[in-house]
Amino acid sequence: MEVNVLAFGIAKDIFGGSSVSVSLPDDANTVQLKQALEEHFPRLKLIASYLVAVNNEYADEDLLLSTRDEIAIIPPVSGG
Amino acid sequence: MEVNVLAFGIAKDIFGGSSVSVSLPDDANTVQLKQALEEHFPRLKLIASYLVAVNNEYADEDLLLSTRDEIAIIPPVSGG
Amino acid sequence: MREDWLRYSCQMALPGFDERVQGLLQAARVLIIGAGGLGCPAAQYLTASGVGTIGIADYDVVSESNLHRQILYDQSDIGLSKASTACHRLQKQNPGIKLIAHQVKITSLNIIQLVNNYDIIVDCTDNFDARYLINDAGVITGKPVIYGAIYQFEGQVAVWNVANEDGTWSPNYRDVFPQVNAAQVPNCSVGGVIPTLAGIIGCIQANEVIKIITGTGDLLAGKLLTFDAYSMQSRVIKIGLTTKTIIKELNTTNEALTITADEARKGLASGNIVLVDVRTDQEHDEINIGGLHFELDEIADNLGEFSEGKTYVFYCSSGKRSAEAVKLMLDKAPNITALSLEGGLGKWKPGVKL
Amino acid sequence: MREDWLRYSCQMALPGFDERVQGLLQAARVLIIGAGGLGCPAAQYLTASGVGTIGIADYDVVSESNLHRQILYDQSDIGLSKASTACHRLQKQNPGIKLIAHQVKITSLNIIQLVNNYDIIVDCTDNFDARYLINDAGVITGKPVIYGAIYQFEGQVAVWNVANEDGTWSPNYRDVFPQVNAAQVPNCSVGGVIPTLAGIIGCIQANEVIKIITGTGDLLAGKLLTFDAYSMQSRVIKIGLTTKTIIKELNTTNEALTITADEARKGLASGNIVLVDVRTDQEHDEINIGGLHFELDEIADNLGEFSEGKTYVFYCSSGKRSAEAVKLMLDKAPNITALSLEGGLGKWKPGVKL
Repeated sequence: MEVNVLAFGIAKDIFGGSSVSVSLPDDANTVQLKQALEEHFPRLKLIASYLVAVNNEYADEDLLLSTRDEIAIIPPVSGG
Repeated sequence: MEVNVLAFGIAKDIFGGSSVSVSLPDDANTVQLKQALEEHFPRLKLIASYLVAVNNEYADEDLLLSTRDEIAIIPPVSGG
Repeated sequence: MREDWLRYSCQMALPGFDERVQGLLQAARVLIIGAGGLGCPAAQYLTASGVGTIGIADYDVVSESNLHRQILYDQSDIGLSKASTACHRLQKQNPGIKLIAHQVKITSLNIIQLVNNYDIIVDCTDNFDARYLINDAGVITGKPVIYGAIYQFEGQVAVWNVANEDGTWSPNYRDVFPQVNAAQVPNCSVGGVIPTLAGIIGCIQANEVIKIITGTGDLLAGKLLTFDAYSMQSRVIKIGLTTKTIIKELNTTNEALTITADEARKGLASGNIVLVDVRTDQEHDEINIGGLHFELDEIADNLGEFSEGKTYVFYCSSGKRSAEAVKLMLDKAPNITALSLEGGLGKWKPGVKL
Repeated sequence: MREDWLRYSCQMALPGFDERVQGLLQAARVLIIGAGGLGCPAAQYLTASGVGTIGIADYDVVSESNLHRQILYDQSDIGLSKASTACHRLQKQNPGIKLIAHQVKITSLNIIQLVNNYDIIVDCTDNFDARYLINDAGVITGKPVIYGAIYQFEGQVAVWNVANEDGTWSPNYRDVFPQVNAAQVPNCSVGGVIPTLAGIIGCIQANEVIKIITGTGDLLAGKLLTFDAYSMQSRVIKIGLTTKTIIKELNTTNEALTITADEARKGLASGNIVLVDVRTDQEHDEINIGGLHFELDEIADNLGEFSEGKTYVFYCSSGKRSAEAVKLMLDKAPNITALSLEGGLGKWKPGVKL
């Protein structure tokens, strides 16, 4: 399946845009999404941690994803 | 049909809460909603104008409503 | 980089914010009307960001009850002009821009001339008469109006009257609220306001000003933002692409006749004047200087209580609600002599009992 | 009403905001850590609203490039302590509260003692080390932390570590971001920030502080607010009800060794020092004081360029990125002598060429 992933903060620079489309096996979970993203965008892994939100909720690692989900990648922000 | 109407600003005081349920004929439009609300809550009519938003869009008078719509009543605000 | 622009280096580091864009800010002329809860933070951030010419229009003076949200004023500024105090203070923050204080009450007679000197108008006022006047002046002169309004925990922001590429104009205030019965919508002195909301909404207004000038981001044109500081939910309502209103001339400003505290006190002493409190029951219980008492929205039902031949001096805490009451009397009972106590109880010296 | 509370009348008119509630604000003790882009507006509104005791912790001094968003400081304040300048200014706004300047850099050695004097901590800092330190200190001492962070057009706000009714605690920073590689996330001096966003996010932090103290509204506990000043979209992400982390002790603060501009200049004259610019290529093109140049995130790939026996002085515009670089060298190449230029180029007197 194809899922659409919204990018926040530095993830916009890493993805090169405010969203990106990712191909995943049907019934993929959050860990598989992260692996696929980090494979395409190695800089994402270098950040060390980022929040995956599915339908405006924190996504646990084993949450199953569907094409209708609104998925957002929210990296940490340091400025003040 | 029953529609749920969210209240903003002074409409919260007028409705006595942050939302109110309204009975309407099936396929009622925005004008009929306003009439039903103003009949229950005469103070609403006294404001003279207020915004009806359906699914986060300005609702024209003849827009047909459904029970799944998110309906909001947004009165004018003067403070600064 | 120009050496005097070192102060802007952290915003010029933004994608697309180069020297040319900072030059657009430097060349821009922005008029802020109302230097209160919204105008203070809006002016503060437009000053900091380097908008080259900022006008601040306000005829009022600083009063103590302003200080919980009008953060440009110190305790020692009470009684001083808001417009000139704000400009004086902001000039120290950024000596590289031009600040102009307009210590006038905007009316249908002066607003066009005032607005003609600026590119963008920021509506930071606190009453419907001013909001319609500013909106209509913006439409007539073809300038965008950045609208902000607050009540209790809720705020609204919109950008009215932006020129579309096809020659049409984006919606304005009258597209959303064609008219308002001001007596039915309480203001902040009645219902209160949380000070941080004034900061949030004023900063959002300044943000839209910077976006218009620099051509950055998605404007709130054709949209209305509502923000709730209680639930932290915000939403953007789409209004439409073009205005459906036709505004060709200003409505003539209808001024409530006023009386100063000194004059009112003399009139009371000679028995010619009846005071009328239009504040809430709770406010009346706390401070009661005598006379009649009807809450603003009860006056229309009690017109029979007023007699010809007497002079009624309506009062509230600041003079705003009493001005509404006098306009209402003018409309519903034109034979009754009705005046509004200028500055409200704030000007009625405390400790002097009747 | 207490006569000295007239200034709060417009917030005490809010539903539920009576004298008792204003008394809660008066009794509250709030520590704001970081008096920069977020700390200035947060402190300004907490002062105005009447929080009785406000501590402001910042070891830094005002520099010119702060002025586009740090709205408490005037041009003439450049070089003065932020904490004491902010307190001095805010005391004039509200003489009825207590303001305490803490002109210290928070470390694992001093933060617990500092935090113990306050009820609520507001995280207005600008680097990850400080954010983790504050978070952990909040968890260890059982105090809520109001977190805010900004970059370019996007901001985040959350309320960490609130006690739930059942004895558990709401999530904290480490539940959302267990660890961060700081070198991979640019800060505002690299990527820029729009000043109005600092105002919006700082005011939202102050708003959450007032809500906690007064028991009003829905807190951002167990939630993360994201706000985009470019699109004006905001969303509230639900994190969960309780923390899953266990934090028992602070990580020891790992300080980068620094060198002053004067010492570095002497060392350069005697040939003992090699300068290393860690700013972006664009910044390097604009101002180049000589030496090597690797952007912060390129250093790890270029460790072979550094030799034992030399002293490398890393520099950037403010000293923040160069401190990250020195920590990275300590970690990856502990045999190389690496120092960070204190205060960055801002302290390197302009006009003095090498």
